[in-house]
Order: sequence, then C-alpha cells, then structure tokens
Amino acid sequence: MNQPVPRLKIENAIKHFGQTIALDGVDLELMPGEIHAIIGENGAGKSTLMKALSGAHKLDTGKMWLDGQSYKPLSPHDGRSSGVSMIYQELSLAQHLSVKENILLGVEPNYRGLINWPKVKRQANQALEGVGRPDINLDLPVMELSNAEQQLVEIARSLATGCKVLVLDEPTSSLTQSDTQKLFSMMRTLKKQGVSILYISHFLEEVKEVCDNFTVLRDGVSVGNGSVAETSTDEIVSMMVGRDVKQMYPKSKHDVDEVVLTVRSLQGEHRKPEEVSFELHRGEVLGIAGVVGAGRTEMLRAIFSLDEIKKGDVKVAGFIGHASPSARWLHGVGMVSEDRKFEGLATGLSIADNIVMSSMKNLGPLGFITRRGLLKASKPWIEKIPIKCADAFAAVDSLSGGNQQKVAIARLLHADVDVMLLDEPTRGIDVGSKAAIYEMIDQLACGKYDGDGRKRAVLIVSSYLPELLGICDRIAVMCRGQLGPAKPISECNELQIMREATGTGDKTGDNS
Amino acid sequence: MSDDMKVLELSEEEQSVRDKFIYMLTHWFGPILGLIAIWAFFAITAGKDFVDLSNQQLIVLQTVVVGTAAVGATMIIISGGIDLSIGASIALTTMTVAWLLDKGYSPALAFVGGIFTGMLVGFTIGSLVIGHIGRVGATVGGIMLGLWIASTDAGWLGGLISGFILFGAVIAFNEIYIKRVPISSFIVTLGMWGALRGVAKWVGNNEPIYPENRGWVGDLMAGVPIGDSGFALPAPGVWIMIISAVIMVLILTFTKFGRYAFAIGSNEKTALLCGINIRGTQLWIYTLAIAFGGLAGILQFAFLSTGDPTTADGYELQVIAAVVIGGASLLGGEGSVLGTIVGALIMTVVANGCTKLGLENYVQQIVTGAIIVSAVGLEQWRHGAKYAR
Amino acid sequence: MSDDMKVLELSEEEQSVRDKFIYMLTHWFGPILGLIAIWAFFAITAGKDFVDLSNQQLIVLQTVVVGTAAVGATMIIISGGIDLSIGASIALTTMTVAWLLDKGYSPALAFVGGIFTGMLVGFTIGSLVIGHIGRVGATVGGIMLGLWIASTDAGWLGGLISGFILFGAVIAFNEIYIKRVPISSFIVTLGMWGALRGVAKWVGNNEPIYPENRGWVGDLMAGVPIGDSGFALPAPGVWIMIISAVIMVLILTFTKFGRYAFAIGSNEKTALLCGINIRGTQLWIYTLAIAFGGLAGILQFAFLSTGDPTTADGYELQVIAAVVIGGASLLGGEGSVLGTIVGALIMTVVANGCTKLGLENYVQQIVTGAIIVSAVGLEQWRHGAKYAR
Amino acid sequence: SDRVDLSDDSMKVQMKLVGKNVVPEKTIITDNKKIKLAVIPKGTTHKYWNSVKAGAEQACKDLGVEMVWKGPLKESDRAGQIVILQQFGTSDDIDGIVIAPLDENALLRPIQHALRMGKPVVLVDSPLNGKPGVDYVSHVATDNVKAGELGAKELLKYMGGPNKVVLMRYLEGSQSTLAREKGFLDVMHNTPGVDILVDNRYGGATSGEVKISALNLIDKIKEADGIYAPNEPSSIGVMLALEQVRLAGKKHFVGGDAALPLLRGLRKGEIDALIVQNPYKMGYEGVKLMVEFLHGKPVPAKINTEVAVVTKENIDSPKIQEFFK
Ligand SMILES: Nc1ncnc2c1ncn2[C@@H]1O[C@H](COP(=O)(O)OP(=O)(O)OP(=O)(O)O)[C@@H](O)[C@H]1O
Ligand SMILES: Nc1ncnc2c1ncn2[C@@H]1O[C@H](COP(=O)(O)OP(=O)(O)OP(=O)(O)O)[C@@H](O)[C@H]1O
Ligand SMILES: O[C@@H]1[C@@H](O)[C@H](O)OC[C@H]1O
Ligand SMILES: [Mg+2]
Ligand SMILES: [Mg+2]
Repeated sequence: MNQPVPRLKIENAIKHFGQTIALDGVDLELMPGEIHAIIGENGAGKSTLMKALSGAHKLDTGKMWLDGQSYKPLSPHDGRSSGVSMIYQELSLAQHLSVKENILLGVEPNYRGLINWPKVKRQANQALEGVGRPDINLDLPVMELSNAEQQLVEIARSLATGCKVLVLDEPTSSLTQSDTQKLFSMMRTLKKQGVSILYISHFLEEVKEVCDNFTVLRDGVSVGNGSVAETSTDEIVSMMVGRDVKQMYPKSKHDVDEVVLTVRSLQGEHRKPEEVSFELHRGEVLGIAGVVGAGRTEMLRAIFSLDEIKKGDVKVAGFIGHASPSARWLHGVGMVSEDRKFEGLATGLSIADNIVMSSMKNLGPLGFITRRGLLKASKPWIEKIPIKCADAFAAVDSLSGGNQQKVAIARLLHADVDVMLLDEPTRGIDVGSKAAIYEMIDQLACGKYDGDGRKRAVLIVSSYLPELLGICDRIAVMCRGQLGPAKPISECNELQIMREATGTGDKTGDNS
Repeated sequence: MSDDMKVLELSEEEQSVRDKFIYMLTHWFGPILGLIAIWAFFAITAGKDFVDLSNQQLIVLQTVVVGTAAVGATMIIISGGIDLSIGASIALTTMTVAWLLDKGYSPALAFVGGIFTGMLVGFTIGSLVIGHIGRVGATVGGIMLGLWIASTDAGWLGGLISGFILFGAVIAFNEIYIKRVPISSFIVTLGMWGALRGVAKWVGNNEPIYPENRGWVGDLMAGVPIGDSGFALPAPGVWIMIISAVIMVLILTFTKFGRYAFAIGSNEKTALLCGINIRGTQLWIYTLAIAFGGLAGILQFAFLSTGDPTTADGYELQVIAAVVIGGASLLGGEGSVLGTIVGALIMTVVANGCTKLGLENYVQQIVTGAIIVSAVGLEQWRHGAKYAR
Repeated sequence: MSDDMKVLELSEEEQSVRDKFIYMLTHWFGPILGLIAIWAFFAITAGKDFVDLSNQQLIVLQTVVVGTAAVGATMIIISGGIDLSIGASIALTTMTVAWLLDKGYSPALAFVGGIFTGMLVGFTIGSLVIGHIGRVGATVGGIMLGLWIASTDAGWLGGLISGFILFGAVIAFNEIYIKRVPISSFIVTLGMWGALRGVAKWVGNNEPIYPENRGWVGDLMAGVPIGDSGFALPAPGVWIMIISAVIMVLILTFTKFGRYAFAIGSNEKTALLCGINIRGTQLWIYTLAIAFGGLAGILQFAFLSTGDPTTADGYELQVIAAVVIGGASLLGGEGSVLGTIVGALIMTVVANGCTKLGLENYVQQIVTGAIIVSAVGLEQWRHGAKYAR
Repeated sequence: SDRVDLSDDSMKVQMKLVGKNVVPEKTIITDNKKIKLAVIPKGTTHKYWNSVKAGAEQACKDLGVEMVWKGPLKESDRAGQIVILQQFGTSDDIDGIVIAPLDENALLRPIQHALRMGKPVVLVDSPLNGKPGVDYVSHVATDNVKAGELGAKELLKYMGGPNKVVLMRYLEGSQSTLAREKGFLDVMHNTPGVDILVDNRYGGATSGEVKISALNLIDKIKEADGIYAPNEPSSIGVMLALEQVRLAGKKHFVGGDAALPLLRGLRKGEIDALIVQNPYKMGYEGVKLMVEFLHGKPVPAKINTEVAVVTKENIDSPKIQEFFK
C-alpha cells in the first residue's frame, strides 16, 4: 500500500515527573497540512506533550517520527532546526529588545557577524504582516507592548523562521477577537502551504472553527480522537471530563443586600480608567465586559490600591480614602490577578505557601506558623476546587497552567473576603473546572457556600462573554477607559455588548 | 528548618523521596558534607596540630563574627536583597562601642549602643531600599547641620533648632514633590560600603579607639577557663552566635514576618497583591538583619579590644559567600540559616588548615576561592541547574 | 457564536512619540546632567584650582583605569552577569606585565601578555559560569602538578607528561560522570576575587615587581608634552580608553554577538529557545570583557611603574558603580557604554574635587556613597520605578 | 654620602638639571604667609600617622605656613597615594609636598613628576629609590635597619640568650618595616643558637588581621620563647592573640611604635620592650625642611630621627614621653 507518510507520529509517549505521571502512553498522528487540536482538562498533559515535541522535555519512553524519520530533539533549538516551532503557554520574549530583534532573534541576516539592520527590518515587517499586524512599531522594546501584541510578536517569530510543525499552546487566551481571527486566517494560509499545526485551547468554539481533527488527553492518556466536523461539542466534553457536564452555568436566585463597594468618578494615574462610577451590592455578581486594553485591569488595580488614584474615590463598606492592598484585604476585599506568571504566584514557593499568603492567621498556636497548620489550611482547597498536584508542599511551578490559576483562586477563598475582584479568573482553565468555579461563584453570591450564610459580592472582569452572560446579575461595558451603565442581565445580549465595547454602538447615558 | 516550607523544583528522582528527613538533608546535606570533607582533608594532611580540641575551639571562635553577621544576611538574601556594606557596619559598631566605653559608659550601655548602631544602619539602608530617600536625607542633613551649628557660637540649642528646621523643610519638600523611589539594595549598600567607613573614621577622628575599661563586653570573645584544668568553655561569643542562629531559624520558620521575607524574595509583586506590606516588611528585614550585624560588631570589638574603623574589610563578601555556600539563592526566596553557619565554618577551616600546613597566604587565598566555587558548583550539580544564573 | 465576544484592541497613542532621539536622551541624559551638576558644584566651591585645564586632564587620566575596565564590565552586566574580581584581575595583570618586562621581554610582548592575562582570566571565569568546572579544574590541576613535578628531579619532561596525564584523567572523568553545571557569575567571581589575588602574589613571590626598563609601556599614562610649551597632549592611556569605548559601542550595536549579549541578559530562556548558543556567547563575553580588564591592568601598571599584587583593591565595586550610575540595570538587558564612562568620570570628579576642597578622606567617602545612591535614585525617579527590584 | 649637607648652590644646580629650569625660580619664596604645603601619609589608619600630623601642624603654626593633610586609606594602596600626589601636584596654591612614600619604587616617577610641576618633595618615614637633591629634597626618618637590630638585641636580652623566636611581619612591600624585619633577622641569623621558627608570615594591614594570623600560628608561638613585631598594628595584633590564649606575659615580646594599648601592655608586663620612633618629630622636621628649602636655604639630605627603647622602667621618664606626642 502506498499510504502517505504522516508529518508527525508519536507512539506511546510516557513522561514522569517523580511520582507525577504527566504522560502515560500517548499516541498521535499528524498529516501535512492538518490542523489538529489537543484538548483535555488542566493537567492532562497537553503542554508536557508539546514540550517533549519541541525538545524542552525529554520523554522517558516513546518514539517520535518526523516525516518518517526518527525524531529525538535534544533542545528547543534542536527541535526548531528540525522544523518544529512552538509558542509556549507562558510568553517568552526578551523584554528589553525591540520587536524586530525579537522576531529575528537567532536568525538575524548578517554579514560575518555584522547585522544587516535594514534587512532585519524588512523581514520583521513581513512576519508581522503575516499575522496581520504590520502596524506594530518595530523599534519599540517589547516590554512596552500589550500582552496581546506580545503574543503576536511571538507568533510572528515562528513565521519568520519557517517550520513544518507549528505548536500553539493556548495562543488565544490573551488575544482579542480580531487578533484571533487574524491568527486563524494565518493558520489557514499556513495549512495551504502544507504546514501542520497542533493547536491547544480550552475554547471548544475555536477548535470547531479552525481545526480538522482532535485528540483528547485525559490523565496523560489519549482517550479519544476524531474529526472535528463529525463530533459534537458535548461528545468532546464528555470525553475530556469523563462524564457529562450538564450545567455549565448554574444560576440560583440572588437577592441583593446593601451596597458594599462604591466607586465614584474614579480616574487612574494614566488616562485609564476615566471617571468611572458604579456600585456593587452584597449578593450580586457584576460583570465587566470590554475589549482588551479598555482599561478594566487598570480599574481593578486602582480599586485594589495597586495603582495610584488620580481622582475620585472608592468606598468599601464604611471606608473611604487612601488605602493599600494590605488595607484592602483588611476591608474584606480580595483580588485575583490576570497575570499569573509575573504577579499571581510566588513561583519557587509551595502550593500551601501560595494559598495562605493572603492571610496567615490561625496557622498554629500563638500566632506561629507550623507545617501542620499550613497543611490544614490548604488541603481543603486543593480537594475542593480541585487542584491537581502531588501534595500541598509541591512547588507551585510544577503545576500545569490551569492548576496554577486555581491556586490563585484558592488564595482568595482562603482569605474569606466579602468582595471579590476577579480579573480573567478562568483564563486557561478547562471546561469541567470552569463549571465548578462558576458554581462556586454562584454559591458565594447567594450565601450558600459555607455554613454562615454570608453573601459575597463578586466583580468579575472577563473577555469571554458567554461566561459573563452565564453567571452575572448585571453587566457593564468598558470602552476606552469609560464604563457604561451596569444593565441587568435580562437586558444584555452579545451583539449589543460588542457594539458598546468597540465603541460602535450608541453611547448611552451615565452610570448606575 | 527555616526551609520547611521552601520548595524545590523537584528533579525527577527526588520527588519520590519526598519525605521530611530526606528533604532536610538535601537542603544542607551538601554544605555539611563539604565541611566534613574539607575538615577530613586537613585532619589527614596537617595532623594532630589541626585536630586538637583547642584548635576546634579556635576555629569556632574565628567563625563567630562572620557567622553572626551572616545569620542576619541570610534573611536579607532570602528576601531578595543583598548587603555589601556589612563589613563597614561592623567597623562602625566597633567604633561606637569603643567610643561609649572610652567615655566611661557602662558595658551594658555600650552593648546596647552597638546593637542600636546596627539597627540604625539597617533602618537607613531599609529606608533607602524602599524609597524613603527624602526621609533619610532629612535626618542626616538635620543632624549634620545641627552638629555644625552647635559647634559654633550658637550652641546646642541653636543647633537643635536649626537641625529640626532643616529636617522639617526637607520632609515637607519631599512629601510635596517627591514620589517614593525604591532603589535596589545592591546600589544602596554599594553607596553605604564607602559612606559607613567614612562615618566610622569620623567617630574616631581618623584613629582607632582603645578604651581602657572594657568590662564584660571586652571578655565576650575569651574562653572561660574551668578552674586550673587548662580547659576552657567556649567564649560567650560562640553562644551568642548559636543563639542568634536559633532565633533566626524560629523567626524564618514560624512567624508571619519570616514567611513574608520568603514571599517577597520569591515574588515581590505577588506579595504586594496578597496584601503583604512589602515596604514595611523590608524596612524591618534590614533593621533586624543588620542588628545582627551590630552584634557581630560588638563581638569584633571584643576580639580586637579596639574600635577600628578599618576592620572587617572584605567581610561583606565573606558573609555573602557563607550564605551562598549554605545553599541560599541570590535571586531570593530560598536559604537556610544552618547552611549559612556551615558555610562560614568552611571558610574558617580552610584558613586555619592552610596555616597549619604552613602554606603561604596566597595559597590560602587560591584554595578559599576554589572552595567557594566548587561548593556552590557541587550544590548546583545535585540540584540540577536550579540556581543557574 | 460565543467567541464573537473576544475583542478588538485600541491603538497605542504613545507609540508615535517614540522618537529615537528622545529615547537616546532618556538613556544617558541623566548621568551627563549629574556629571555637569557635580562639576559645576566643585567649580564654584573649589574655584580656579579645580577648573584648570591641567586638572581636567588629570581627572580624565585618573578615570582611565576604572573607565577601561568598566567598558568591559558594561557588556558583562548587560548580559546579566557581574564581575566582582576585576580589581584582582587588574592587579594580576600589573604583575604579569611587570614580570615580563623584568625578565627582559620587549614592551610589545608585555603589552600582549597583559591583554592575554585578562583574556585568560575571562576565559576561566566564563568557563566556570557556563559550567565547565571540570575543564578548568583539569587545566589548573594539570599545570600545578606539572610545575610541581618539574621542580623535582623528574624535570620538565616528567612535569609535562604527568601534567597531561592528570589533565586527561580529569577531563575524561568529567565527560563521563559530570553534567555541565552553570554557576552564577556572582559566585564565580566572588571566588576569583580572592583566588586571583593569591595568584598575583604568587607571580611576584609575595612582593611587588619593579622592572627596570619599562619602555613605552611605562609611558602610557604620561602626558605627551608639546615642545617646551608646558602644554601636554593627553596620555596614550586616555586614547586607549576612548578607543575601547568606541569599539565596545560598535560591538554592542552592530554585531550579532553584541545583540546576543543583550538578549541573554534580557531573557536567557528566550535566547536559548531562539537557538542562540548562550553558553558559547557567555564564554566570549567574559573573555572579551576581561580582556579590557587586562588593558586596564596594563594602564594601572603604567600608572604605578610597578607590578603590585595588592593594587586596585575595591575597584570591583567602583567599576560596578560606574556601570550602574551610567544607566545599566543589574538585572541585565540594558546598559550604555557612554553612560559608563560618564559614571566613571563622576566618581573621579568627586574624589578630585574633595581633595581640592581640602576635605578629609572620610568626608569624601561619605559624599561618594551619597552620590552613588542619589544618582541611581534620581535615574529611577525619572524612569518611574522601572528598575526597582 | 647620605649625611653630607649640600651647599645652597649644588642643591640648586642639581634640582635645575632635573627640573628643566622650572624649579629654582619658583621655589624661592620670601613670604611665609603664602606658603601652603601638602602632607601625605602612607595611610590614615594608625595612631602613628596622627602623631606625624600633629608634628606637621605644630611646625606650620610655628613657621606661619598652611598645610593640607590627605592620605590613602590603607598602607598598601599605591595607586591611591599616587592619585593624591597628582591632585596636589596640579594645585597652583600648593608650594611643596611632604610625603611618606608607601613604596620606594612606585612613587619615584610621580614624585619626579611633581618636581617637574614645580613642587619639591620632602620625604618622611619611608625611603624612595632616588637621589636626594635630584629626585627629592631630603628625607627625615628612623634608621629602620638599626631599629630592627635594636629589637633583636632587646629580645635576646630578655630571653637571656639564644632561643626560639617568631617574627610577625607587617605588610608586603612596606619598606620601613621590611628594613626593620631585615635588621632583626640579620642579628638573629648572626647569633648562634637562635632558632627562627617563623619568618615568612605577613600579618596584614590592621591589628584584627594580624590577630587572626597570629592565632593561626599559635602552635609556633607556644613553642617559641620570644616574639618580635615591627610596628603598631603587627604588635597590637600579636598582643591581642597572646591575651586570647592566656600567654600574655608568659612569652618574651618586643614590639614597635607607641600606640596606647601597647603602652598599657608594657605597664602590665605583657610586652618587654617597645622600639619607638619619633613620628611627631618626623612631621615637624619634614615641614620645617620644606619651608627652609622653599626659602632657598641649604638643607641636609637626610635627617635620622632617633629611636628609643621603652620599657616598664623608663616609660614615665620625660625623655621617653617626648616620643609619645
Ligand atoms: N516541571 C514539572 N515538575 C513536576 N510536575 C510537572 C512539571 N510540569 C508539569 N507537571 C505535571 O504534569 C502534569 C501535566 O501538566 P501539563 O502542564 O502538561 O498540563 P496541561 O494539560 O498543559 O494543563 P493546562 O490546561 O492547565 O495547561 C500536571 O499534573 C503537572 O502538575
Ligand atoms: N504594566 C503596563 N505597562 C505598560 N502598559 C500597560 C501595562 N498594563 C497595561 N498596559 C496597557 O494599558 C492598556 C489597558 O490595559 P488593561 O490591561 O487595563 O486592559 P483590559 O481592559 O484589562 O484588557 P485585558 O483584557 O488585556 O486585561 C493596554 O493597552 C495595555 O497595553
Ligand atoms: O612606615 C610606617 C612605620 O614607620 C610605622 O611603624 O608603622 C606604619 C608603617 O607604615
Ligand atoms: Mg498547559
Ligand atoms: Mg485586563
């Protein structure tokens, strides 16, 4: 028979990290010009598999073939030169270097070591055109770009070097919708050129839109694969989770009580946010929608006193005036950051340490902190959320991306705050866990989460509209630093929110 | 112990043996193994002269000053900072202690004065690190102007008043115009490295101070003989170092403050997000840590019977070396007090052993350098490339 | 459907103001402004004596050694490393240059020997940083054993053979059993800090070397008088510093090697990922940078007419201070050669001005410390808390 | 020829040769008020240099001239001393320089250069590898070899004959103390029966460093009967080490210089004798010679300031007290 040679073949890939089994026999086949989705819960082994493919990890056992040739990358560089290019889940750019240098790092056109700058510029520009963003300034140091732009620069880099297999590990988790679309059209172009693409995402909608086939990983094993077109979303989900997720967005009845957070004419240090006002009640979930760069993160940071306030005030319960993050926690306010790598987690410390960091009360006798106290405080969250880990004292950086995010959420619950500020809380979290987290938020708001019946107030910023529409009581839209009125969920729909967010809709009156 | 909560990036084999005992071992097994190996080497080559009980006492005694200072420095390094001026702090402390004794104050007061000097230096460094440059400027400027005016006809009252006016003016200006500007501890203590020696010389008017009556402060580094037996108990200074280490272990392991030091060293932004008052904590870290430096200065004074502005030159790097050989990372977030003490002992053993072997100074310098590099190299080798760069 | 909601972004307005000129200004405007302010201060207080042309020449001359070394150190710091042993490297170089001249070799050979010394030190440090500890151990051990055997009855041949055998054995052992273990440059050069001085003393058998005939190498730090006019052209050493700076600017700006230094300092992982041979690049960074240290050592020799194993004590921190005052970040990824030279000048101006004012050493030490802290503090203030750690 | 006074003329002629006609015209100054001298010690860390400073200041007062005082921090910092010398060398209002060179070779060129810039130089304390009247004006110092010999003889006296001795050296490269160490060793080598246990250990620049060095040598010190140290820090360090191991007073010990703790040790019987110099006089004479030279008067090429042996017995005699100023 004359079967076509697969571009990539992986057979029985096994990888252990000490006791943790990350991969337990994965098989995969990828044809030239195929876009193949890898899906699975957090910690299923997706990133590990991709890292093994790119050369960043070495497989314990298992074989790989590239175009029929045995393939054993020794380093990411090795992988790259064999034609396997990877965009990692966590950004990896040289922050001080300019955009053009980052794009061509390692492959600069040069004459005997002397860099040909004009040519660098031309090639970098081409690569940016490839991702549909030639407007990004080539001379700017990368640290001045937004997250989304940095992500695009990274993608441009793998285009510039050329590849046979492109691996994208959750590339869209911080991309805007239009950038996502540009990315998709780029992927389709590459596909036409015969490049094979492995695509990891927790957004099944995206998978449906752009992928041909999929493989589902669960606990390090490939538990299913097939053609995207022939499989329904629900089927995929139940393959992932091992059961049916009946209700993605649970919604009990929320009765609102008194106002706990009042924001009046809040203006940030730099332009954003601009004259923002709103109120948040005990027992409600208020969503903030908006495009990336609208200033939602800045608003939360200002409320939480992480950034300076230029004008206006924030009133929490009875307190108005200058505050600090530590004071905010004392006021009963807690926050989850959108940037887990640089801000969210103390990498290097343990899971337990990270969870208790928000409140170190009652961790041992006489205010001292003991190992037992730490375990007692962190264990419940690890089990409840749940966080997939070896044990509570494992390093937080040994967790998968989604599980790291869950640690950040556990910290908020541990501190038992009244007002929760959540900035993209489900970024990188799998479908099943998302449902669990939505349920938790719902219970918190209506006072059924723990015994005391205390209702919490939740302010959630998200770029994923379905989740806002699914769990919020009211939604306000932010555009260019300005916040529109918070409308009851019954009056909201996707189209109208999109319009407001992009500033193309009608500007309605002031705030709630 | 201080590291109970610290976590390693587990290499693949290590994870399975994650049991507490082994865990502690992996943390300072390395340095201790190194110490034993080096000790054994000299015991074999230098013989009886080296293994003598009295020589062991000497080795411990000579570790005391660097060891006590390094106990404090461990906390600074864990929190992600560094102190390049600890040698100068020690010298300054010997001067204030000597000055107080020379003026006839009691040994107890001199002792307290020494620790206070360390705390003041620490407070200054801490203030600069967290960006209170204006506050420090106001204080120093006020004191300077006050002293100067006081030395003229205007007298003490004039000095006091004018000092306060300048202080107030600078503070006010500062509050109005200046934002807080944190400065890296490397830079702050690089500046302090010279400046504190300047201050030390100034205290003694460019001369060492030799106080006549030193009381018990002068005896802190002398062994306590048991009757006429010829044997002596370790000097009080040795106990001071041990107690310092124990206190620091307790602080780092069991208190919020100690855990905050780790958190800040591991990721300052996260610490801030989690409501840790990082600036306040840092201020206390430096104040407390360099209080141990003050203690080391008192011991150095006892060792010298002299207030010497030039003493302890180069101790800054010895102290850092001890902490790092002991397993700490200069990037912050990890370190062990016991490792630090072992690290300090390693360096003394090398110096002592080389002398016993009759090697020249320069050989000793080369060997010590090689040991610092190899100790850390070995440690790294065991851990994988964890601390690399 | 739902992903319609993933959204658009706003265009960045600030981007348009990113004009290269402004960018450069913000980069070393600060240090230059500082230099001018400090110069003006002394010009006003110390008067004619300070502003004299001959004094300006002196200031530049006295900047040359630290300045040249700092040009090299700039690259190391940009790449995220640090060199605590540059003072010792300079001392060692004065010794080898003096030794060569003393043995009657030509000035040209001594000059080359000096640079070679720097390169050798740099190569050793680089090897250790990138984890070739075994290679270095083999070389050093082999040379030592060889020299030792050679000094016995076995003679040179025996020495050579046994040296090679040890070398080979260690290398072989190394390749088989030892993984490459990178060590942080802080630790490596902390070890070298003492070890290189040991080597320097060893070269001179514990004594300085005073070569009789120094030839043109001895004149590198002397002004070149123009006839009998009393005026003199700047010493060749000044030109050497300037040329060094220009070369370094060119390397850092226009070559792959230079850009890789930035990339490694900015994000080592990314550099690795992009296929930059980081280990190889680092090896060359240290080798090249400390070759400039060798050059500085030659100039220091010319300044002293002496090979002095104890010279340049504390220069390591002066060099780092110059680089940092000049706008570099100790975290790597940024730095400017011109800023560095300005930083070095600032420190000389302070020392010179204080002397002209007749201030005591200790005042000068305090002032220099304050300037280092304020310079960096101001820089930070202008930049926002960008470099804050 | 060292002690030969040079006549006014020969001095000028020699200076002329070196200074390319720059020196003489400028050096003759008639108005004392205008004269300003720079005085540069080897270091600023010991009591010793403050005595030199006191002497120099007194001379300035007596003669009605001005001075500035500045030195490097440590006595091993050759480059630091040259830098200071150069800074004064370019100062218009400095007329002459009094310096204690911390290295006899390294400072030669800078001193010659200062002369070319019109600043004549008088040496104190330590020698320069040049010629008086050519490279420098004159030299005021202790006869250090003699001082070392004296130390050896005193030690032999107290030990009651040849025995085992330990020499604790001061610093690599310090000429004054090297000469003393040489003088000491000469005598010991020439005394049959003497066993020199240690002669190659440099203690270090500060008393703390010396104490550690001495403690590390403690076995040798225990074995020895007598110990010699050439100057202030080395003597203090050895004394501290002896106190530490409770050997103070049990070993014969001859030290150098008159710092406070050494005098106390002497009274307590921990030190047998101190060979002291007269730093105050060095400072005084150095300035005086410089001023005389600037006035065009003939000056001697070398002045040897005296040394004294201080013991418990004579410590309070007025003659000896003169040395402690
Ligand atoms: N360096 C490491 N050390 C120890 N365990 C690790 C390490 N890296 C990954 N793991 C573990 O391997 C498992 C698989 O992780 P991986 O990152 O591949 O998950 P993932 O499928 O990418 O999840 P996510 O969707 O959250 O990104 C997890 O249990 C994780 O904790
Ligand atoms: N630390 C920073 N440095 C520089 N620019 C920043 C920083 N943080 C945010 N910005 C910029 O400010 C703008 C507002 O960003 P912000 O993160 O508040 O938007 P957002 O609405 O929260 O969007 P996202 O969905 O990305 O969180 C963006 O253009 C971003 O690039
Ligand atoms: O030369 C000096 C010497 O005379 C004194 O005794 O001690 C310090 C020395 O440098
Ligand atoms: Mg992942
Ligand atoms: Mg955001």
